[in-house]
Amino acid sequence: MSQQPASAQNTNAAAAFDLECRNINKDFDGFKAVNNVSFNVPTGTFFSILGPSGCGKTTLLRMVAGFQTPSSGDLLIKGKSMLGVPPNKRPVSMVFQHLALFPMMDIAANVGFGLRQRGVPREDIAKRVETVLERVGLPGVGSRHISQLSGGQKQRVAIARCMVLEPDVLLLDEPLGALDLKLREHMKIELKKLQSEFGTTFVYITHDQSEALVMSDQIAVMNHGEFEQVGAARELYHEPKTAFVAGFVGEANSFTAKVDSINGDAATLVSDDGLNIKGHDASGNLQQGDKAKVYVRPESIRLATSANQLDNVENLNQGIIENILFNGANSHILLREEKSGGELNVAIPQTGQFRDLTRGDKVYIGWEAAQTRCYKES
Amino acid sequence: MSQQPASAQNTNAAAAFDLECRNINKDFDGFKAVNNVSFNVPTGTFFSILGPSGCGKTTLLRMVAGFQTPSSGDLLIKGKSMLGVPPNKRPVSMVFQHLALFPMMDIAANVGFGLRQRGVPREDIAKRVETVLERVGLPGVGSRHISQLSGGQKQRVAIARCMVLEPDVLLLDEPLGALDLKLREHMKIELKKLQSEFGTTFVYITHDQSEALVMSDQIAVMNHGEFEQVGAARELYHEPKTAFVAGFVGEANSFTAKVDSINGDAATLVSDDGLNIKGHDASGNLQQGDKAKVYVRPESIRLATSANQLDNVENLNQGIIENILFNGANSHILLREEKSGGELNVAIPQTGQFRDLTRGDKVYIGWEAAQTRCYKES
Amino acid sequence: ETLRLLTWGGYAPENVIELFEAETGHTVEVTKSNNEEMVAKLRATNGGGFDLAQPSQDRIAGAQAEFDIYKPIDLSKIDESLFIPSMLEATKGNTTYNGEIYGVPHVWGTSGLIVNKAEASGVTDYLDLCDDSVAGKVSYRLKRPTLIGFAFSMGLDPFAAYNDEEAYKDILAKVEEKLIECKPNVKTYWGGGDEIKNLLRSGEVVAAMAWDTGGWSLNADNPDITFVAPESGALGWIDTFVLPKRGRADEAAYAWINFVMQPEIAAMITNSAGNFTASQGGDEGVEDALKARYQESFPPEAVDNIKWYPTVPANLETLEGAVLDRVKAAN
Amino acid sequence: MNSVHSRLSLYLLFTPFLLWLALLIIIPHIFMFLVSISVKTGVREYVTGLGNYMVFFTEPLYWNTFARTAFMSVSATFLTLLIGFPVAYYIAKLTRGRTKTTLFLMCLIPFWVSELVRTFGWMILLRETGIFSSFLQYIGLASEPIEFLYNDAAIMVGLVYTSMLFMVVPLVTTLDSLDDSLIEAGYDLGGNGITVLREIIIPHAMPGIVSGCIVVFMLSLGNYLTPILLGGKDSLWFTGLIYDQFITRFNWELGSAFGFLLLLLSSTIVWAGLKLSGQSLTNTVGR
Amino acid sequence: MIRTLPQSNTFKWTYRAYVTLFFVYLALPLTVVCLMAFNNSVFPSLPWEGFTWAWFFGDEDPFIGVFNDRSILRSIGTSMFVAFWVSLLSIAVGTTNAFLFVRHDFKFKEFFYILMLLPLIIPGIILGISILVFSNAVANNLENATGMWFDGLRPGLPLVILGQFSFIATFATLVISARLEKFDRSLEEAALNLGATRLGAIRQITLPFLFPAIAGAGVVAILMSFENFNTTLMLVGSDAPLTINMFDRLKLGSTPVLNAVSLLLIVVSALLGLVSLLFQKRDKSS
Ligand SMILES: Nc1ncnc2c1ncn2[C@@H]1O[C@H](COP(=O)(O)OP(=O)(O)OP(=O)(O)O)[C@@H](O)[C@H]1O
Ligand SMILES: Nc1ncnc2c1ncn2[C@@H]1O[C@H](COP(=O)(O)OP(=O)(O)OP(=O)(O)O)[C@@H](O)[C@H]1O
Ligand SMILES: [Mg+2]
Ligand SMILES: [Mg+2]
Repeated sequence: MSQQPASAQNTNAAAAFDLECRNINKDFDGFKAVNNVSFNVPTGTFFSILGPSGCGKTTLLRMVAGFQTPSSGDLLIKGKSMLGVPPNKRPVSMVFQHLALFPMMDIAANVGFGLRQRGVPREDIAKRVETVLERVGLPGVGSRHISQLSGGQKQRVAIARCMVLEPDVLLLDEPLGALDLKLREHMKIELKKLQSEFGTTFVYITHDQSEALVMSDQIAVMNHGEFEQVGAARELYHEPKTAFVAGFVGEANSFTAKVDSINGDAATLVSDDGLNIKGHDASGNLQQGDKAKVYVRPESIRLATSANQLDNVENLNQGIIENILFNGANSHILLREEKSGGELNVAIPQTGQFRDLTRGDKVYIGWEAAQTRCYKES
Repeated sequence: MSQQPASAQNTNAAAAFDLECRNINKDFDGFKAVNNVSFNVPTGTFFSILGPSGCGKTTLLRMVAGFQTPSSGDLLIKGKSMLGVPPNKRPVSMVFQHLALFPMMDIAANVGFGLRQRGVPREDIAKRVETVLERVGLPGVGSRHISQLSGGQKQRVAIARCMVLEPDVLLLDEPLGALDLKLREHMKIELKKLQSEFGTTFVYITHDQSEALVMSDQIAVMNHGEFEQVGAARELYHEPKTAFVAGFVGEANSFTAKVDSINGDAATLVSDDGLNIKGHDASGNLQQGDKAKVYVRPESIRLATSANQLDNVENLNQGIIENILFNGANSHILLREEKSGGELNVAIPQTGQFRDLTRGDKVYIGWEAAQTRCYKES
Repeated sequence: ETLRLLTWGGYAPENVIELFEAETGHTVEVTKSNNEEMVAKLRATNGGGFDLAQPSQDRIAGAQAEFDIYKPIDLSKIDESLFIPSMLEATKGNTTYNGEIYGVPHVWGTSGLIVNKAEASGVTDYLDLCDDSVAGKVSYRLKRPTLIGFAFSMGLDPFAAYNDEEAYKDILAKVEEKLIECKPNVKTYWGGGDEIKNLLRSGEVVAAMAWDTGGWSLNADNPDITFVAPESGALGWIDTFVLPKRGRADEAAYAWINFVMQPEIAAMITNSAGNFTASQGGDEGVEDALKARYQESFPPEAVDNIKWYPTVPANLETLEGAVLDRVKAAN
Repeated sequence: MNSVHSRLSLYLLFTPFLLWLALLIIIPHIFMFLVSISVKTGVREYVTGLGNYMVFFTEPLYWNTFARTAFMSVSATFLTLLIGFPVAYYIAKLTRGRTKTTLFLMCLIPFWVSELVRTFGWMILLRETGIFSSFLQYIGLASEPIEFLYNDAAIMVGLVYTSMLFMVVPLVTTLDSLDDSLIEAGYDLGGNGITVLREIIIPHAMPGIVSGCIVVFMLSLGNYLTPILLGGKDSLWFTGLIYDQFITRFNWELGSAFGFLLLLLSSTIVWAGLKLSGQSLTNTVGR
Repeated sequence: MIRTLPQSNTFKWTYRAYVTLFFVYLALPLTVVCLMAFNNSVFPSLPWEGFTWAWFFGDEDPFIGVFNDRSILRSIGTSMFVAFWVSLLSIAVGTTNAFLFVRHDFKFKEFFYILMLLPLIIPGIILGISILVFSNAVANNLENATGMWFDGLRPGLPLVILGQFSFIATFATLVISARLEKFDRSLEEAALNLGATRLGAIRQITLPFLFPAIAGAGVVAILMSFENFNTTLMLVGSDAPLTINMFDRLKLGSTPVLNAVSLLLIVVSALLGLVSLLFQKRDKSS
């Protein structure tokens, strides 16, 4: 109760952002877990931080929650610096990776925990708990025990437990990590819906790109403690700014290649296997003779049974089908490119056109230079 | 060593099948965990059993391995009945869900365990262990400890431990279940490759349809202890025989509807929401007035900004985009059908044609009756 | 043979054992204990587990009647000439049950007072322990000798009342009252020899009812402290040799008895245990210092005044136990 | 095949269990009960009856000792919990790695020597001329020797000391199993030290607390040396009475009756404790 | 309240001071006992009379050191003998009990499990006297019936061993079951599947897995046996284990040789404890 009015005042004064991080650093005995990270999260948006295991996501989030102190930098919530504010006084709530529901209490007590701490009267608590449980789609479960809920229901209780406090920012640390596949798919959509319903700012961390892509308004891709790129899902997927983002977000065939010639953005390269590649200089600083990383998405490669079907593409090659990975709408072909002997992963179009290709068939493959993104290798 | 010659003789005599199950049943105190299951696995194939949790997959596999006794039915390996043969005398090996590598032994001792039980001389064991480790791509790791291997490497050691015994059939019980997402994708392909290299018959169980679809020559879909359909991946995906298979294998929009009229295979139905649907009677026994389950795959639904783009489709409707689930090549739209108010999941074509649709847009959607599979509801 | 000896501390010193083993070829295993425990152990083992035990002479006939744990002594195997005749005869008399003799004497000694002369020279009898001048600085055991000692000190004669239960109860009632009255004076009821020696040596206790040997060993350390025979008479006990009913090494047991009663050996034991033995001439080889202390504590008239324990009737200890319990519980 | 095998191995495994349980636990206690209801009427003469129990109920001394032992044991248990809990918490939650192992080890070391030695050490420390008293005089806090020994406080010190391990170890184990994120969640939702302790930590540690309390209580109740050696002239302990009956009074019958009563007492208090805390024997001491 | 939460400095330091005080409390009596082992006085208490090794190596009356004190050495031997058998019996029965309760389902299992736990809530002295009373009755009856002697049923080492075993077996069962509980049964099935026999699988897979717990239980049993007093006191015959011997000595007045023994005990049992801890470590890492 106490911090609500204070932060509300600040909202009017300064902040269009619910959360601002300014040059945050975190050293662990000389190891830089978070390196000079700055970002702003606009009010009411779903902001994801995506990165591989160990890149510093949890550390960053725990600094926001107050469980760790930044080595340097500032951290503002609704325009108010949080440095020195203990975790139980910050207007943020957190959904933990394993949810951290209290097994010694029933569900109503779990959800009401925060309100009790604020000294809200008993009847009010009961009312507000029931309301929030209804909003997450679990009316009437209050008297049940945690162990009587399914994984997805627990998830929603954990969110309800935070949302009942009406936090300015909700932090979520890989909350779907422990769920099984089908449930995960389902909860992705569910979470997104809950967020738009509550209108609360979500900061979500994950190492699963599909989670981030599906749910987020904004995604920050993190690697080795630094933000590589911040943007909307499509931006990251279609216009990755760095080699890391191109490789990490979405599937991609990758080559290492040498720049043969460069003309504005258009680059001609030769891969290590000897494949000629025409590509687009995405890093903007390629020079002749540079080593480069080249990425082509499986769905950017088009299949054809004759060369003339692929007239307008800059890269045209032939390959032999080695393996068909049938997976319904998401089927792929693994083929071996003839000239270089490299393996390529090609998406089979959903149209059903190439349904009867079989192993050993020879096909033409082609992709456009514009969809061939080249990055200078550091 | 001892059983090898015996089973070899039988091979010549009778069996084109490595494993035959004939009317296998398993009761647990009146609960039918496996119900009259029969199937044959041809030599050298990759056979998967796919089904939801609790459907009886593990029970079935454990009967094959000899850890459980069928209540009735027969079970033959290479044409020889296995009833009454204890697990340590059966020519099958099993890869367990959590691999069950022996933590008190190093890798060579793990892989050599079975050979030691057979009394193979020490030097022979060492040789054969090294050979099989090379075949699974892990030469020279023999002296390492289990904990020094990555998840994928452990997987391969578990397979090597079985393969060194040259079993007639290798049983695998969700061996990828414990791995993380990216590694799982990778191991799917790896496992398939290993199988074709060894040429051994694999019987693989999983609840993850994409694993089954990608790897198997034949898939049996299991539900409530029974086999619903056995067939190749494409068959199951494109021509599911039962409502359960249609819903379980691959994504699908489903409706419950009532049959309005029926003409041969062509059915006209009205969904509970009031949507008119033209479909294909997949169960072959629909009659007017029947309740039916109707399935349409997201990628079968075509999008259009004007009605005339969808001329030739039997089902034409309009909807408002509620949510765009961007996931690279595998993006979907959630939309609300105008007339019925039902929610539909539509795949966005990889072509990039509909890339700039946004929430709230109104679109036309259509799908063919042939891709609208209707099943009588029991 | 192995001789399993159940005895008191000091009665089987290492050097004696070594001599014995060298001479006879038997080996000796010593278990140190006290009267009650000896009887309790033998009762629990039904007279087994040990080959020779050394309870006091008053603990033999009664225990034999109740538990049947000893076997009669074959006097022909014992060299009676090694014993002081009067003690031998007295012991024989006291340890006779159903016409059989069960014990021969070994070590004798007394209970009396140990007093720190510098601090509590006024303490000359048990009752003086209850004097205000030594309040909080006295100690005694909560065991039967204390009851007996206080009774004598109060002018009563408990031994005379041994076989008259009513009279004995009467005496006990008076003693109980006195002990309860005296309780505030007591620092603690001591239980072990170590404890009382530490208490006296550190000066935490200045007067105590205890064994004579304790006083003498403290005297060696601090001349102020010594054993005093109380005016009403020290309580005299004789520790004996008895054969447990199911002892297995009788041969070695008799050999041990005859061996340790030799005067030279007896003197070694006296030097070790601090107490004199029933060995004829055994006091000759005793250290002079010890003799001196003995003589200081026991002027001739005090020797005559020693009250020797008669045999304890079977049922008596239950009565005494109840009194002791009540004293302990009183506040 | 499975069932035959498992039947056979069940019998094979059950035999040693049953032998152990019957011959060393159950039947001896039945015999003890039988002895306790035989009343001595004369030399080597006994009749069956409840006389021994009557003695207990009519003699206030026995009663008082019984009650006092129970009360002191319960107090010692609470005291041990009170002192041990913060330490266990410190070890479980505020240290890690080598420090944790070291501290944990240090908790164990005192218990690797016999109780006798520990008690002996306390006597050297507490006596009037002992180390505490000398030290207090040395630093001028006391003008004359102070007796710390021979009172109930000394008994408490000794009992708590003797039992500490059995409280700290189960507490450390259960507290270790408390996920840090639960405490963090408690704070994150606005809790403070006290509420988190009350609502999260203690409920979680309950099995460990109860387990520790049961063991400590049993150890205190069944202790013999500590109360005898450290306690003063008024100190009575029920095990001491049993010991007396067996060793100095040769009265096995009354001793057995006392033993049986002590067993009854311990079972009752343990049972009451379990009921009050809502735990079961199996999930506490049975881990 | 945990490392990751900010704490005020006062709180942090008060807490540390408390914990330090606690460990001082733990260490004090033992330190004192150990120091007195070097006191050049026949009394194990103050005043300090100077340093000596006599209580370890002395051979001159009254300064007889541990290593020249026959009865102490003998009772150490007795204690080791007892501890050996107790731990052997305990881990044997503990292991079978663990298999019984973890692997099998039978009628009244819950009830039997509680019976198995009973020794934990029976005071040691009562275990001692009940076994004493029982064996005494059996021996009396047998002797009356046969006229032979049954010394094994009278107080003595066999009874001491059985008495200690009666409750240490419960501890061993708990320690070993805890580990067996964690055992993944599919490891055994894997062994069967690879051709091992049932017993072969248990011998090659399960027992090696249990080994750390079995060894740990053995060490705990040895320590408990060594230090047990209450039960032993009631059952001991002529061969006294160390604690009983020390108790007898203390009653009769002792020299600092007892402190010296204690010091040795502390060192040895600390080493044993460390060994068992190492086992646990290894078990965690695997
Ligand atoms: N308290 C700490 N002390 C030292 N190093 C730490 C600490 N906490 C984290 N690290 C290190 O900081 C790095 C980042 O850790 P962090 O937990 O933030 O990663 P993450 O991105 O959340 O990974 P994951 O996806 O596996 O959860 C890691 O290399 C980790 O080893
Ligand atoms: N030993 C048993 N006794 C009684 N019921 C059993 C036993 N084993 C399995 N069942 C029941 O049989 C059914 C099938 O179990 P099974 O383990 O074969 O399922 P599954 O398909 O492998 O599931 P999952 O994917 O979760 O592993 C379940 O309902 C289960 O509860
Ligand atoms: Mg993390
Ligand atoms: Mg399964």
